Amino acid sequence: MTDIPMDTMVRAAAHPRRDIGLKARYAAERRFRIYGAVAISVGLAFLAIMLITIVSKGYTAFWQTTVSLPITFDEKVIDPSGKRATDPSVLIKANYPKLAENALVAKLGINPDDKPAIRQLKGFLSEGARVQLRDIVAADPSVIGTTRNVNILAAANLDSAFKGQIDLGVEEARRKVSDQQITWMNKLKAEGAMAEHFNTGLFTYGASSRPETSGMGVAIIGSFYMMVIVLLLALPIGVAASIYLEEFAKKNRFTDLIEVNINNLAAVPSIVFGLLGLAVFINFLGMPRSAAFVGGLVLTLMTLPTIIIATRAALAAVPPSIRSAALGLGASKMQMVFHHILPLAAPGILTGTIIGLARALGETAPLLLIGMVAFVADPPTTPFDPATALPVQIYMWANEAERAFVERMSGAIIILLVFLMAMNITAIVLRRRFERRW
Amino acid sequence: MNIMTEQSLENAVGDKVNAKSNEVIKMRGDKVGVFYGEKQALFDVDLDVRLNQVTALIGPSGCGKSTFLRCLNRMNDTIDSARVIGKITLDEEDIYDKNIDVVELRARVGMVFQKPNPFPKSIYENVAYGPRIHGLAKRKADMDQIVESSLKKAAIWNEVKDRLQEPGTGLSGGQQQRLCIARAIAVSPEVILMDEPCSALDPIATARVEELIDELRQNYTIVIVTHSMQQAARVSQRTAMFHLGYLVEEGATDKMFTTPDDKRTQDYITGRFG
Amino acid sequence: MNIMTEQSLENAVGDKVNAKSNEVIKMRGDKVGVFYGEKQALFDVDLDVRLNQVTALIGPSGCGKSTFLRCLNRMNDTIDSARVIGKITLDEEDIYDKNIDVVELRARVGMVFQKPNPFPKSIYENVAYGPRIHGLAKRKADMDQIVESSLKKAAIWNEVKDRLQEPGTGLSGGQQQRLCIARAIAVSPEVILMDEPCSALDPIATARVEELIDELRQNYTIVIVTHSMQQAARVSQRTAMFHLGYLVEEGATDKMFTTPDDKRTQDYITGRFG
Amino acid sequence: MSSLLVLAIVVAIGLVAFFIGRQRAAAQDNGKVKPHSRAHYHGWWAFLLGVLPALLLLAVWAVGSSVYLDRHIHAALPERTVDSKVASEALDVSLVKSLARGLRKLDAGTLAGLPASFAELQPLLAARGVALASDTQDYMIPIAVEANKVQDRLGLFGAVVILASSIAGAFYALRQIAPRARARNNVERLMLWGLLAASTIAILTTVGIVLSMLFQTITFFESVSPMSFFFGTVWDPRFAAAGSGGSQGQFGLIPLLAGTLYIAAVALLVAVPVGLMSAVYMAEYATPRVRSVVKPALELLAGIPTIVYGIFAVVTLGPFLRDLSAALTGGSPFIQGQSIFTAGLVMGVMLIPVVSSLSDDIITAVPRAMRDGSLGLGATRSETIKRVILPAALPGIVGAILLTASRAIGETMIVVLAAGVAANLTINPFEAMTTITVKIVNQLTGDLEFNSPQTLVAFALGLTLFALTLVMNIVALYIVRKYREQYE
Amino acid sequence: AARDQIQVAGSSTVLPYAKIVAEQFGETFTNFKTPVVESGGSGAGIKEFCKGVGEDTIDIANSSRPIKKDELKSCADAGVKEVQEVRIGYDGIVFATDIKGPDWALVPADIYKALAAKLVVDGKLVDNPNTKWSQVNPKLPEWDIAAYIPGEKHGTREVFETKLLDAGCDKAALKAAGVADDKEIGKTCIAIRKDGKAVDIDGDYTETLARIDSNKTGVGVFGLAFYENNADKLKVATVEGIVPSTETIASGKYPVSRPLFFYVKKAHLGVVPGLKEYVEFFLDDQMVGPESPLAEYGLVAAPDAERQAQRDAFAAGKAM
Ligand SMILES: Nc1ncnc2c1ncn2[C@@H]1O[C@H](COP(=O)(O)OP(=O)(O)OP(=O)(O)O)[C@@H](O)[C@H]1O
Ligand SMILES: Nc1ncnc2c1ncn2[C@@H]1O[C@H](COP(=O)(O)OP(=O)(O)OP(=O)(O)O)[C@@H](O)[C@H]1O
Ligand SMILES: [Mg+2]
Ligand SMILES: [Mg+2]
Repeated sequence: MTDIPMDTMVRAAAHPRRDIGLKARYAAERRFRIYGAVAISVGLAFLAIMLITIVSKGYTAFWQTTVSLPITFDEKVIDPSGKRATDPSVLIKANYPKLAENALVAKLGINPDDKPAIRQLKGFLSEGARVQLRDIVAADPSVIGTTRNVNILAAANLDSAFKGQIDLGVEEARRKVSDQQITWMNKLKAEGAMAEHFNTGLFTYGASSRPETSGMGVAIIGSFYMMVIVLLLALPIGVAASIYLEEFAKKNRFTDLIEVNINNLAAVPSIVFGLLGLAVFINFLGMPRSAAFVGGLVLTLMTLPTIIIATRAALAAVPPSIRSAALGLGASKMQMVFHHILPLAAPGILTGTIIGLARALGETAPLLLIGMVAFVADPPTTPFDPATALPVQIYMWANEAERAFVERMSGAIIILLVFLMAMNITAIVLRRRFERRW
Repeated sequence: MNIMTEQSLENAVGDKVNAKSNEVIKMRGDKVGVFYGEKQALFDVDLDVRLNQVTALIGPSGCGKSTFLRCLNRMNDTIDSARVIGKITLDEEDIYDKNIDVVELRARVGMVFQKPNPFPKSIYENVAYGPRIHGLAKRKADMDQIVESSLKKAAIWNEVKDRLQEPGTGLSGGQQQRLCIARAIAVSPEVILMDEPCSALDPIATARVEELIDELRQNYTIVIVTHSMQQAARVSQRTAMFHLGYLVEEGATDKMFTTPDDKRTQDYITGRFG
Repeated sequence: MNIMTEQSLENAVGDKVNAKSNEVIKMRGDKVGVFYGEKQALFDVDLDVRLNQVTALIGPSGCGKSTFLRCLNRMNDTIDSARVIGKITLDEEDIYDKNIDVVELRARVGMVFQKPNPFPKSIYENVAYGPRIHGLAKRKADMDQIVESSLKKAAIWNEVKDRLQEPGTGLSGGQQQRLCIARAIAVSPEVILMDEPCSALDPIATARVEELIDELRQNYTIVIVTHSMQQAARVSQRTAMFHLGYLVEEGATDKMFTTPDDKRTQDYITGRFG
Repeated sequence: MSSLLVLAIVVAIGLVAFFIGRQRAAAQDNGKVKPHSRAHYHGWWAFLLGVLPALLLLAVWAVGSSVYLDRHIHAALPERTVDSKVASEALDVSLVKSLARGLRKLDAGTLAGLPASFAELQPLLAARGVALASDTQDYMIPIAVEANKVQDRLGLFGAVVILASSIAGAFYALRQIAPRARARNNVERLMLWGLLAASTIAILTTVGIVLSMLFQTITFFESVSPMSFFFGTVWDPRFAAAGSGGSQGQFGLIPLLAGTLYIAAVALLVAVPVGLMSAVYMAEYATPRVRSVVKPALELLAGIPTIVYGIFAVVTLGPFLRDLSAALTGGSPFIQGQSIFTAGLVMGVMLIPVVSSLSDDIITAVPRAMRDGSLGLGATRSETIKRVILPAALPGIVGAILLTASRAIGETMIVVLAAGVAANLTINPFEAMTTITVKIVNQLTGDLEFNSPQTLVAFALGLTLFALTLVMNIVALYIVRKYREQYE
Repeated sequence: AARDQIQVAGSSTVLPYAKIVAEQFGETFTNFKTPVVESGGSGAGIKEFCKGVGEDTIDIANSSRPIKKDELKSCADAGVKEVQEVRIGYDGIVFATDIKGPDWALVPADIYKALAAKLVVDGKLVDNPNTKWSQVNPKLPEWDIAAYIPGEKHGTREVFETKLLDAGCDKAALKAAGVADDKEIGKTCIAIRKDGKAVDIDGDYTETLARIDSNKTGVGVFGLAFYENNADKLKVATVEGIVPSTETIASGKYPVSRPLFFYVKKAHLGVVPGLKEYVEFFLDDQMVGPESPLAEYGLVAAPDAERQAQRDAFAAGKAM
């Protein structure tokens, strides 16, 4: 085009520019964008603060101090009268802590007759040693009379001291660990007999009044059962209800009633769902107390409105042209919904489900009334056995007097958040697959 | 409006294409009226759609062409505010009868819309969807066959044959519309309703679609809404002219375009053509 | 492709309408190419848009007309995968320059889309939207004035004047498109890009819009994508023919339609017309 | 026969019917007549006819036979006299029933030689872990045995009837199969009923909630006048036996209501702008990558247990704000450690993702043509968002906000910790206040006497809150209807 | 399925003790499952307890207050006729401040003057004018009054009001100031100021501790057990010159304490596996004695004779 004769190419007469207030509008644009960025930053900053607070308090809960001791399964201690062949209860009732104590006495080189020192030793090892050693003997009675290296949990206070969480500046009488115990601890540490290990117990133990032997095993199973129940019930029911309301229902009083009802249920305080659960599921239908099944049902009812509201919004957002396209091909309304509308609405449904499940996963109040805020030591085998839930465990630990429980509580929160993140990641992956702009 | 006499008169005269005496009426509208809420958009339309012929609906924008077309396969049912009165028959059956299955009706009376509306699925799936729900293909190979032939008939096969798995929404406007035509053809309906099917198409594609319409006419019955008088003249055997919700005039296409009875038709077709 | 020589040759011959020597080039495309992701949809397009003239872009569906048009006011920026290469100028300024303000550009280069897309607002608000954001009306009366004149120019005033407060989405397809034209006119751009503005319009409305285009040409510069050769012939002074992403030929409309240089143009315009 | 076994058999019959039905329908499709429905719809219809009526019958039978059994036991019990050992007839019946249930745990041998006195029977049952009240009487034993027999008979008969109906249903469906039979419509009609049923669960829940609170509420209003409850400005319920002279408490709703609305409003003031702007930024400005990270990250905020927020408010934020305000005025703090402001702020943070995630989805769903239309007119992005996209997305966004408001009203733990439990009436956002939900939880879970007004007031509060939010939602529904904008 | 697990519900004050017993019970009697101990408050616990007899009702209700007459009646109406009361020991209620603060010595009158809603000043009943502890009693530090006291849902609050406020209240002065009848006086005595200086805590003691942590000049009310577990953070105040400890409380010298109970459904004894054993285990000196784990945790053991009486009463099957 360079060869256009210059004389025919007159410069374009500058069009009279209008003032369309660009400067101000751009300022507004920038401001708007900044608001957005600030909003996100605020959200993320709070997230960061919360996470940092939780993690910095809780990460130590994933480690647990143990003392490695050569335990001699002394027949004299376990079965002083030699009746174990005839009376199996002997092996159960035996004084196992004594075994651990003896080993520790030997290890530290304390004179067994030094009564005050022996008393100080009492609080050194966890009471859980009883069960631990009993299980070893019960599994294999032939260990009696032999010596074996066993990792015994340190008592909670020693665990805290070992992790440096106890202020040694406070006068001895007000501390939970004595100077003598600290000396022993340092000695064992120097010998390498006392060390921190990854705290698998936190994931497997049930509730306990001793911090070092308490874990979230029961809570994890309970929460898992409940989430499965909520997902299996709330998602299909919620989606079905949304489909009915959004795609099939005539707009009349009845559907208005349902709609208002659903929105209203979202505002009902969660504890009221607990009341409902108690009245309907336990008292009327006679389901068991403290059971994950009932918890799941209650949380389902609580989660439903959230899922329905989100799903309806997502369904309504699918453009009408897709509906006509499907109907015009001779798809029935049902086919239209299930083949086209639902897949297109999936991202929104997922979001609603995640938000609903996240709430369900974090709720304590409704579980209070159906007996799930409880001390449950034995892991449930079915959803009908007594169980607790993650937030319940957190709540209960938060109310414990012992300091070591605070650490565990933060650890439990971390685990809960990991659960949530796993859920979120699943949702992201699914959402990616479904999300489209049209 | 003396359409009835007009019609009978014109029927007596006979039709340019199907001059045979056994001209069959595939669909018939009898005093059809449509309300959108309070507002009446269509008034007392009496119109016959003849078997194996192409009927063109013309008229200025907003006159109710699309509305009438949507009555023919009851797509108006999906608009909450819409209410249809009068009677429409397909093969002498009242399609607004209680016993009529509207889904089956729509499978028999297919539709191509004014705005292309492909599903946000792959091109293949767009076409295969209809045959799948109607169980028209037993095996994958059958389905492939249906998809290919439909796309070919809609004159889009060459453009998309290498990207059948890409989304239908990624096509250009015209390609999308042709895809929608292919989709409608794939279920082999008896009647095909087309709402300005070529408005987004270029002339070559338009020509192909018009050929296709002509070809389909052998086996199917077609009702087409168009703004192009020439298109109406080219593809249709019968033309109906709407104005402000009324059927102004209906008759054999050549008669309509040469000696219309109604002043408004006259005015309209002698306007500046597109 | 010997477009360059073609063009200069044709320039020397002069233009049928604006044969005056001071023919001004309003917009110029220089080796414009567009990629959608990996795929190149437009190749090396050199095309001038002349002041106060109507330039028509024709070509088969999917050839890149809309794509090119969208380059002219940088609407392609809004498609994540789209990438533009080459240079486009408006009044000699590179519109892809860093210093160019895309908002101002779009206010100066308005657009009407292929599918009518009224906002889900009242008819009045649809038209008032542009003037309002650009602060073109100080008082309510001014705004009323702008709305009314824009709707009148778009030949839809009579149909909607009693229902200005009803939603624009409740209109028929054709009415919606005219509403969109009115909306674009309302901000009085210097260049108006129209992507098949009449594809949803009936002949009478089309004629009115064509008149409008002709009228607007006095003050504005217009680029129009159309499938109708006749429309191109009627309204445009210059025509550009695209094929498979390439600019095949560009020149004065009458020459293009009588003695095209390129075999493909020849084939295309002698196809069966719409 | 146990219900579970019957259920399994019924489902098995249904499955068989499904396969036969599908097979038959496919075989009938000879290409001559266009079949109305595809083969698998016929299969499903057969399945549904085989299973659903039978299930319904099963439920009816279960209820019916237990009612019959009750009557039977009633009739068998001896006439009640003044000195009947058991307090009420209903208790009598339930004792027999638990006894009967207990007897089922015994093996046949023991049952044959059943002791005639409860004293002898109890150890046998206890050995099986059956809990029985000590009031169980000797005369109940034969009645319980008889009841078990009746139950067995009823069960057997019921099973036969149910299975017969299942088979009949399946047969009926299979007989119906014909090319023009409308199996799809039938199946879809049932599906529609299913969908309808799902949506009525919301109503059932509401009914359940109201019923589970209504009676206690009525009892409460028997001892406290509704006037002083609804219009009282002092909340001071006291406890039943405290103080000298057992003073009656005051149950004024107003301070709680004010606190509820106040805290929710503050929370919304935080959550809605931040959430909405985040959503806008994610949907319109952020790159897909950023969005895909930020969105789930924000959603994590919704998942942190509320107690953690509460602790955060108590330990970190509350003191921080107090000290900050002290530093600002250079002396006494004007923000209390526990305040509406703190609670609202923390709750707002928790609710950000509820607004942002839902709104983001809704904004993303606004068709591209809307954006193009606005941008093509020379609107800036923010103008497009503010004037076109947000209005188009409004109904959904209002829904999201409503959900947020709902959660703000229903939240307990954060309020307890961050705003306290003191039922003040103030307009100063930096003072402590409390909410209805907090009081519901506290009155329910305290050491208070369970049938005193102090505990029962929780139910009245719950019902009041329920009614309150109901009104709020009706108003919201009306507003949304009015301003709804439909695109396309 | 028949229930093979003991179910306990009720007071959150008794919960920690019940937990310890339940856990050790489970460890000692391996043939029984560890009991499930719910928290949820005495009221809720007794309510569940009184629902009726049978395997779908709980066996034991923990309570930090004696069961009320009305409640017993409801129980009986629902068929729970025989209820055995067990008193497990005492809970001390102490005042504590941050460890770094000065020593505190309180008398009930100080507390009354600092926290009452209205005081008699110069013969007139006025809103409590005191803002600093030193105004109440010059021996107390010059701290702003900020007391974290148990909320009304707690049984502790009742003890707090009767044993401290009511005891510290100058009734004669009130009468002189024109408060007419005794009822009114009683009410005025226990009315607590609502200007934010006295903060109700409805949560547990952890929350109170957190408040003291964030406000170092605050005074909190704790259970003795909780204080002892946090002795490195808290400094306890003497009341009437007595330092609270298990000894002083058991001997009755320290004035502010309350008994803790649980209630057993007699109909379930011998039926729910392990129930009888559990109660016996609980009452054993190994559990509730002065050297027991419960005492170590903070329970104030009852005197020897009382413990023996409880055991005897239970063994005799004495119902209320
Ligand atoms: N869903 C609807 N609700 C209310 N009015 C409607 C609706 N659809 C169409 N109308 C009105 O009914 C009349 C006829 O519309 P219709 O779409 O049938 O016109 P048309 O002849 O197809 O026009 P075009 O050629 O522009 O598509 C118009 O006035 C239109 O505004
Ligand atoms: N967003 C997009 N992403 C990927 N490919 C696209 C996109 N938009 C258009 N294309 C492709 O670019 C090519 C040119 O498309 P364009 O829309 O410019 O065609 P057109 O000439 O306007 O056609 P029509 O007349 O049918 O509207 C086509 O092959 C089309 O499939
Ligand atoms: Mg139309
Ligand atoms: Mg295009």
